[in-house]
Amino acid sequence: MTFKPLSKEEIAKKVANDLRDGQYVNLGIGLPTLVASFLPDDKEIVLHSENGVLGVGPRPLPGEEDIDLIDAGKDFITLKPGASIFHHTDSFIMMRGGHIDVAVLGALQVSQKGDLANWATNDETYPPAVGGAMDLASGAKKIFVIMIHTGKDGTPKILEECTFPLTATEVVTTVYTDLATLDVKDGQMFVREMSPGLSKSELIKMTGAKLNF
Amino acid sequence: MTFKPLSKEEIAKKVANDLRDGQYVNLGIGLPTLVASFLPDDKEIVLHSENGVLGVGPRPLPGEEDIDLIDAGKDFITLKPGASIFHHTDSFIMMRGGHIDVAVLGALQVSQKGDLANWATNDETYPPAVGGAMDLASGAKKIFVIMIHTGKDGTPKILEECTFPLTATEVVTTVYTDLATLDVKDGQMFVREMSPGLSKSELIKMTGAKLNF
Amino acid sequence: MINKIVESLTEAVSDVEDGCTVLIGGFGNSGIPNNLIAAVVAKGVKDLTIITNNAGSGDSGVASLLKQRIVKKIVTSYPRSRGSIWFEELYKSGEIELELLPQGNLTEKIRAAGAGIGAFYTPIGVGTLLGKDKEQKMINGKLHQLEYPLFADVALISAKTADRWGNLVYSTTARNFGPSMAMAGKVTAVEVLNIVDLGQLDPEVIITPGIFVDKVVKVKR
Amino acid sequence: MINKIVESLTEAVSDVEDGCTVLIGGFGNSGIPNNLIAAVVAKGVKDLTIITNNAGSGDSGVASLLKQRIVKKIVTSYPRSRGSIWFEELYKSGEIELELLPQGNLTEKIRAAGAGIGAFYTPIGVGTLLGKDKEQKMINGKLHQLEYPLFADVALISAKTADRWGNLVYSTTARNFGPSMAMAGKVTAVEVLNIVDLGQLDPEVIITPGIFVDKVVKVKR
Repeated sequence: MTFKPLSKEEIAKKVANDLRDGQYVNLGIGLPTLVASFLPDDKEIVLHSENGVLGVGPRPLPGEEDIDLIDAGKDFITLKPGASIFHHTDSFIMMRGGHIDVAVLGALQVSQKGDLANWATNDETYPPAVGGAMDLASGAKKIFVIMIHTGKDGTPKILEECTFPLTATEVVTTVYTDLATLDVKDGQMFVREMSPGLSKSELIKMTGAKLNF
Repeated sequence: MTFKPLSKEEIAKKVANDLRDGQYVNLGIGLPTLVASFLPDDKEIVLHSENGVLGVGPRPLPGEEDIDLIDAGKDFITLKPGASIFHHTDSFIMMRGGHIDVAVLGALQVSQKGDLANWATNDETYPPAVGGAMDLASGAKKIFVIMIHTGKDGTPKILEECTFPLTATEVVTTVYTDLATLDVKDGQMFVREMSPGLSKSELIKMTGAKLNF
Repeated sequence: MINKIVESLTEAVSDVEDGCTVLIGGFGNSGIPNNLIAAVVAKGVKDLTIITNNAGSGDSGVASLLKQRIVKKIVTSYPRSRGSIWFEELYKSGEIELELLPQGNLTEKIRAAGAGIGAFYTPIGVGTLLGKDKEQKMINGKLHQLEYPLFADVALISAKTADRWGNLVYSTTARNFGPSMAMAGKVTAVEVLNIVDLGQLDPEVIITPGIFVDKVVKVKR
Repeated sequence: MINKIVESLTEAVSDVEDGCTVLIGGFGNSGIPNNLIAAVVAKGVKDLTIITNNAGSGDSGVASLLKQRIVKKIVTSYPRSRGSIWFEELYKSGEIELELLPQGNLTEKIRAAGAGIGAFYTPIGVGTLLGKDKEQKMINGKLHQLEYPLFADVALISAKTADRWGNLVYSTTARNFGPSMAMAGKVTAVEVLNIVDLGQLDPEVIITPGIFVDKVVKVKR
């Protein structure tokens, strides 16, 4: 292996660069939140948080938190000039009604036709929890997935068919991983970019889905 | 005929007296608007207007109108202390969700089982218009109808079955007319009160519905 | 940079084309986007379907579209106000199609289009002429009828104040259909009396967040 | 005279009885009606069904109801936050029934109860475990599932400021489920930090009109 996987920050930066000026974007919990740090200064991108905010700003300085003002990850936030506050049902309308341009989501698995599994495994020890995952995945105009390409033991997470419970079917637009950027079009997966030094055969080996180069 | 029919104002006063302290009340267009003038000072009754107001106050003085601030009858209004403004969908939730205690409505016809016809006749020369009539009639907890007991030519308007298109079925609680106050209970009509000097047989003659005394 | 402010009414209504479905805000004379409507008339499109609560009165506002005979269908609840002479004339001559809806169904169907609701059951209209031929379902012992969303190509509304992100506040009851229509239009254009700098509108007081707004044009009352 | 202000938390929760269904506002730690919840615990009711977005963390808030084992069922979207230990314990031991809903379906179903909607079709959940056994309908080429309203005997929420008519304004994102839950509860009780004279709240800035509120109690943060 002579290739170098991207760091999480490098993946996040790649996603941030693919966002366009003026877009309304929801960043899911976990890896996707990293994207906020790399939003280009020359673009005005409005971040939505499903608990009821458009125009999420940076984290507050210690001691300057508003105890009521949090994001969907339950972390303290600030508001940008132009921000607005609304109630939960109105906030979910933005997702469910197709008003959010891009949702950046983490994933446990993605299938080659764009099915997303990101809310539950088949481990039933812990109670299930879904939050806004399905509303975002089904509702946003584009779904960008940001994930590490395989499990820690090398198990492929990009598959022909997901084995974990689905969040939504045929919704993923693009998958950004440490190894590649993959576009889903018409039920097939296309490799847009690979990490420097990575060969096609290596990528295929680490991917359970059929890839088109 | 030795009886004296109530004036419109007297009917309106009777309705006003039957409203209870703290009730949320919608006054329909036409005769019902008269009720506003007779609301007792010792009760706080909150008037709803379906275009988006709770806490409708008296008409503004000439020259003091806010050009945007109107009621459902498109007349200028003022706001009482405690009033609130909301958008149309939220306003109709108050009716449709059963939050309005009483709607006072005019009627073309009422049936003995409480069907209401107040939005259209069978005359098809003019285009039909319904407005919020059905939402109010079906949605409010109680429907008080205020009307003149018969047509100008003596035609009964309180009937076994309405002949005009219905607004809603089995919704009327009480009918207040110039001749009587009639309660609808379990699909039957009961005479609560008659105008002074009016005999049962006279009332029956002017009513198309079966009356219970 | 986000700047939804456009310089002309012509630009604001550029998405209104022949055959379009157009939501038009306002109730009575309150909150009618008169300037945007005038720009549509000036543009000279035809065969519009309009979704709006009233049919206007006299020659102005919604009535001006009817007078121009550029509306093939109106979806409305109360087209018979004092002075709705143009609607009456077109209706009697059979030149306009009317879809009449209970006002609450009208506004809830508009919201549904913006909210991603596929359809909803309501008891309002059941057992009346406005419930004819609608799919029904018994829910909790009460008959309900199925109502579908009212989608539109363009929404034209008016508001009091906007910023360049398209955040809106309204003026008292002129708010009426604005917030729901803004959500439901594929493109939403707003005429406003004031434009303020970003950050001047209190986030908690904004009624329509800019995400629902595409074009803002400043007009005089 | 209308005066929805009650003097004690005990009075505010007097409608919560054995077997009741209770809506509880809040998202994470923002907007949780902690004082009302404590009053429910103190009252000593049992067999509650609670409808609320999270299962709380630690021993306080929603978690305190679980710790007391007075909840037989929870309708929720995200019961697995950091420190949701009491829910985990009850879930594993089979002592609590869980109805899991996508968060948007949860809040829309609460709204539907307040809005008189009999049921609605949504594409959210179709093709997933949370769409199992739901009635389906193809609308515009897309499968939708039918969702029914979530009615409740009592709604417990928190707000920033109220007047004696029960008009409410909230504090930033603590608004969350408050407005929809207030509409859906047969009785709605609200804990607030401030009470102001009637007329002090700007009519255009009131978020929850008093018609949806039954009891207001003043608490300290």
